[in-house]
Amino acid sequence: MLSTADLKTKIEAAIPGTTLKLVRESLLLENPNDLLKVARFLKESDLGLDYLSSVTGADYLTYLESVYHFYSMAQKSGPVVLRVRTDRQNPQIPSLTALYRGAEFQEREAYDMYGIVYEGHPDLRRVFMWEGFEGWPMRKDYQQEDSETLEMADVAWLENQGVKVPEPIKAKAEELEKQGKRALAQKPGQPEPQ
Amino acid sequence: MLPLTLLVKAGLYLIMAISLLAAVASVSLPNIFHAALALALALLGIAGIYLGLQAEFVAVVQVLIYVGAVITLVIFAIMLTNRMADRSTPAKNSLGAACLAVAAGLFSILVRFIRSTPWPETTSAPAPGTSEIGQALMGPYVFAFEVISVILIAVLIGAMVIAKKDNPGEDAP
Amino acid sequence: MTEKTFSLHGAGDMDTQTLEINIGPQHPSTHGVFRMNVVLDGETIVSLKPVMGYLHRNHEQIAENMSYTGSMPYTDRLDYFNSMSNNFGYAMAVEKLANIEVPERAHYIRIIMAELTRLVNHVSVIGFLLNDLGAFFTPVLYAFREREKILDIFEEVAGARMMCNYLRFGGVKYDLSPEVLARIAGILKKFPKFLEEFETLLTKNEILCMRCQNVGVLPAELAVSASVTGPMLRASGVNYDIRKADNYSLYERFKFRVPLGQKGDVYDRYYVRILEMRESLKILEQAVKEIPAGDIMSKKMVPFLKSPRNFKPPVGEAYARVEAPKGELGYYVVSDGTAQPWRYHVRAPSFINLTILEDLCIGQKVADAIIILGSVDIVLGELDR
Amino acid sequence: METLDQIFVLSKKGILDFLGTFLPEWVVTLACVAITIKAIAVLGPVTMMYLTLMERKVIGRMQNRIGPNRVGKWGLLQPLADGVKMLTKEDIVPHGADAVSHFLAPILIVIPSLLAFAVIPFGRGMTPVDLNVGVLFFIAVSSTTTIAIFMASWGSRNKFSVLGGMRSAAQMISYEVPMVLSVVPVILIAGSLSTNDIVLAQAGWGGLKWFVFTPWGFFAFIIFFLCGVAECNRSPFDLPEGESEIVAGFHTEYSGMKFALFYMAEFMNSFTVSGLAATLFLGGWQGPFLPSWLWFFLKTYALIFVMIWFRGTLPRIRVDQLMGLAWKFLMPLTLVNILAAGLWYFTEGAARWLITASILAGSFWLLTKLNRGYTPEKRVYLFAE
Amino acid sequence: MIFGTGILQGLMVTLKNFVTSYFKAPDEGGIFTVEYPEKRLPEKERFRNFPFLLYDKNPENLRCVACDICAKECPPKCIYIVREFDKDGKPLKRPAVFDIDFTVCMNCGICEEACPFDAIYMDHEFEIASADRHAKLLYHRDDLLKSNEYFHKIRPTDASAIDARRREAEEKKKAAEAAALAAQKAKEAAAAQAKPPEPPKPAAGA
Repeated sequence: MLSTADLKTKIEAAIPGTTLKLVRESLLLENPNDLLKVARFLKESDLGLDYLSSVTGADYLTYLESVYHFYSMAQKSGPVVLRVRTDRQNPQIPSLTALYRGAEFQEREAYDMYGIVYEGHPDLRRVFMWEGFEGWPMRKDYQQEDSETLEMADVAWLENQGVKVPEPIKAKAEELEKQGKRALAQKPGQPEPQ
Repeated sequence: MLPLTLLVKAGLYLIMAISLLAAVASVSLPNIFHAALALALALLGIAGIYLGLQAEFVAVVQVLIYVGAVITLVIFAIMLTNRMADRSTPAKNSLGAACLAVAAGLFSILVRFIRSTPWPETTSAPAPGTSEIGQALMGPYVFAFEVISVILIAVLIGAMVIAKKDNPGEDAP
Repeated sequence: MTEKTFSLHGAGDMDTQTLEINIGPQHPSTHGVFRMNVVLDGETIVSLKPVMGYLHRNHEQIAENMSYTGSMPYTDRLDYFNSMSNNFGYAMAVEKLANIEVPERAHYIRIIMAELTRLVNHVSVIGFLLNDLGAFFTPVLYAFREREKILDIFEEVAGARMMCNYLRFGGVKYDLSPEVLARIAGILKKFPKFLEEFETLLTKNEILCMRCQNVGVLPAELAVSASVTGPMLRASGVNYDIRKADNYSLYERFKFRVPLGQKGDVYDRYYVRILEMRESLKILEQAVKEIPAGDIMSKKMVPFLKSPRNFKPPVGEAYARVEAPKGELGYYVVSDGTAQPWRYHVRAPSFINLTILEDLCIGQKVADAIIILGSVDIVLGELDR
Repeated sequence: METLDQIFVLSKKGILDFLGTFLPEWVVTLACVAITIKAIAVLGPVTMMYLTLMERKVIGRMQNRIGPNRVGKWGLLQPLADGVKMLTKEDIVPHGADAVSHFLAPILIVIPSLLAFAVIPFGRGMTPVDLNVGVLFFIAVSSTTTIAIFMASWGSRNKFSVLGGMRSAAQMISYEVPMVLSVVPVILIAGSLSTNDIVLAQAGWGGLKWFVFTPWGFFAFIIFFLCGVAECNRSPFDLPEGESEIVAGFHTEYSGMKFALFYMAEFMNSFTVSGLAATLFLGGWQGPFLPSWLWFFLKTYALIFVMIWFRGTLPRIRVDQLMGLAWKFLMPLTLVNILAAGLWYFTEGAARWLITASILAGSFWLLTKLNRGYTPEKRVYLFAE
Repeated sequence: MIFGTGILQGLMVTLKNFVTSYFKAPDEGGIFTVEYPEKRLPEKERFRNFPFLLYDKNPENLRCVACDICAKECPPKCIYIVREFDKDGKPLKRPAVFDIDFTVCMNCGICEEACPFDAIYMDHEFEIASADRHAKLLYHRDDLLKSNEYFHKIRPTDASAIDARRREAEEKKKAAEAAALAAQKAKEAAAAQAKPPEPPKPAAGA
């Protein structure tokens, strides 16, 4: 099996204009837009990496990352790890579903958990969370909603369902509303978020 | 034995009344599914009348053919095109008076025929059993029997041709 | 379908309405809370959209706030049918991350436990597939009779029947006593007889063949491109078994073969699982015979048994994968040097094998969709994570 | 022996004579009818209750478990417990349900199965109503259940039950035709439609000259029994209430006593169909030593055991295969069978056996060849190293 | 192969099982189910259900020293410990409050592994169902306490191995103390000879 270094040179030779960086025996693709070209090369070249084992999203505080593990079923050869980075504000990565059908659900999961938008994905929807869910649960800065204290929206919803909300809870909801804060659950061991 | 025959006659009249009512209901009920069920009840009533006249074979065949097959296919049709059964179709239409007149006219003609034909008073021989009917079908009426079977085959094939979907590839059940 | 109307002088095509039904979360044969939004035309399926997430516990978020050993019991609850192979995968990932050496006896014990779970899983899957087909619980109970014997072994060795939590980084928690090994050998002697009976009951059964053959055919290229793995892939004729491809742990020491189907329909998936059980029996016999003596835990890791919180693997990432009974079960662990992993991701075979469920079911009948789902063999704990 | 054989007939005559002493004549005839009706009204539900127990016990034993044994000595009071449970269960009517047909359906499904009891000869001289169109009456009555199933599935306004209703209608119609045609040879040879005459026609060889021992009788028995199983929606053909596919088919929305009525109808149907099959082919109450009614019950319960046995073993058939089996396999086979019975009637001695057996075997072989789609394919499995 | 034979073979299998279920042993096709409340399967020694606290002889001297390691190690965080303080506020080596919430605990056995003082072990008692989900299943210190004899009864080999290890540690500690005492005396004797008039140093802390 080629070592990652000469694999890097091989890819750069085959596809001019792509710059790869070695990150702990995996290849970081500088510019996400030519991911499709690299992936097509990996699949059709003599490397024969026809099997995309897993697509994983990850959050490294300053950027979001999508990690791909390629294998070859024909030659039974080991993992080739490809990483692509995007910023946190509007993360955009081209989707590999056109090349590898297996990536479809895994990209939807990465979108659902990290908010990485995969352009060209047939139907990019949330796969685990329900449609009305806002926020990206697996991001490091995700603050979970406290289920005990009700907010004004919940009180309103309960009222039109015909439920009589007791006074103290409604008072707390209004007070929260005035301060403009969300009812957030404290992570164990972390101080009260300001 | 008088009360027994009285009981049977009363039962017979009851069955006739029920089937009459069911027939009227099957015409006037808004929900088409209920109308089909009322029709089934009416036909069952007719089978009851046959039984009253000791014609068991004809009664059983009536139940088998009409209630077992015809009504089932009527309901099948209703189920398949279920848009019809959902909306209760309006039973009333504007031709109420005209229909009543035509019906009254037909009824009077019928009554005149019933009264004028010489009905035999008591039927001496018991109603024909299955074997007599069998002999008759295979004997004198064998020609009619064969013609009917040919017509049935034609109807069967016609139905299949219409119902067959456009994709001849899939072997429809 | 082209809407060519067949008009017999104006009779027009007999257009029946398509019926949209939810084979929903509460349904007798969806193997857990899983919904399929199916559009039917008569009995044939026009479109099928799987809906998941009813059992989503965010296992990966929990693992990120937990010590490495702390999330070992949680891996039991991923694919609750074979907790031993889940532990196996996770232990291998962290051992690769912190490059820990595992003694030989521990490798043998792990392989014995993994192959026993494969037997348990394949037997139950076939039982449930027959249950979806309508055989009223008899195959399931025959399968459970054998499963009970193996679960008793797990209870004796690990302390719990299904939630074993038995493996630790660097080896296993308890040792296999000679009686347990003898009992395992006893089971291995009786299992083939049970498989015979199971096969005479099922394999040549005309109704099973009618229902399962040429239903839900998965072509090989679609299987590879949809990264399908496990018995489902091998039933389509692709020769890819991670025990042979990666030769992880000590699998290259055991002589066993990989059964391959040809058509890749529900019948092939059923029969490949039976053949795989036979191969697992071979591995188990060899392993139980040749298991070496020696300690069961690498010296380096013994202190961390006592205090899991101060086990801090070096910075880096590792991806290890195991041939779980349902397919390739991979663990991607990124460590930032602290006692809690920075990123922990499980590559769940049930989740990815479902990508092509719609392709398999379109054009088939409702009853086929249920058995295709049964033959794909999903477990919701692993699918939703 | 004679009195034991005629014990029920004599006891009935005793009651009538006793009543005759002080009641007018016409009341006595009414009482005679009332006694028979009471006998059936008791026999029907009691057989149903103890058939449920028999089914759970037999299937339990087939699955190596004991079956209900907590209520009463060997679970004998279990049916009572089920009955009480059914009565006390809340009877939920779905919101949009069509009240009339939802309410009427269970009643209309029980009536035909009770009517069918009238024609079955329980013993010598113990046929409740000796119609000379007995068999035809049975078939006519059992065909009316289709309407009740339609009402049930249409009334409960639930997609699954509509599917179930459609399936059951298609199944009933296509299995009634082979059922009727498979009875024709028996009538042809016995020369009468009345069930009692048919049983008398099998009286030779000391009560063992049953129709099933003739080639056409054997084929007709198999076809009649299969169609009977299909008529009562039992095991290999239980598509209308395929639990694993469409939840519970047409009785999804029923609970409490209404569901119990559906359950009762199914079990009484299976009793009457087995009873009629025993009458037509296994010589009804004909038998060497035991009293006649005991013979009848032994044969009927043997056939019911076979039905339960089917339920314990066989998976379910798909809808289109169900239709295919009826129209492409059973239907032509019955026609050939009628031909064979005719030949049997006009030939004598060895020629009779030879001709009929060869025609039937040949047609069976030819039909299996024609229905290539339903016969299992040979499958080859490769083993990769 | 005639069309129906596959089905017939299958039927024969179930019939065989139906017949053998009457007289065969549980292993070869007889009844393999056990009628639970009356008859029970033998309990495996390593079977682990909810944890319990161990005490020697009387419930007063329990082994737990409220070091809170198990509470930190417990994955689902279902253990809550509060240390006991005596009258004048000095912390004692005893838990005043030791709650385990059995509805949260998943009996994974990590607390048993992590406990350095052999104070908490997994129990075999599993018939603890109760109607009240909240209060009843929150076990406090006294409900959790079980004697060492009970521990020997349910897990003989583990219990005896642990006791042996504790006795050894006991002797080693005593020997070490004895040695330390001897060393202490020897040092004082030596010091006394070197500078007889110097007053003896205050004794080192216990």
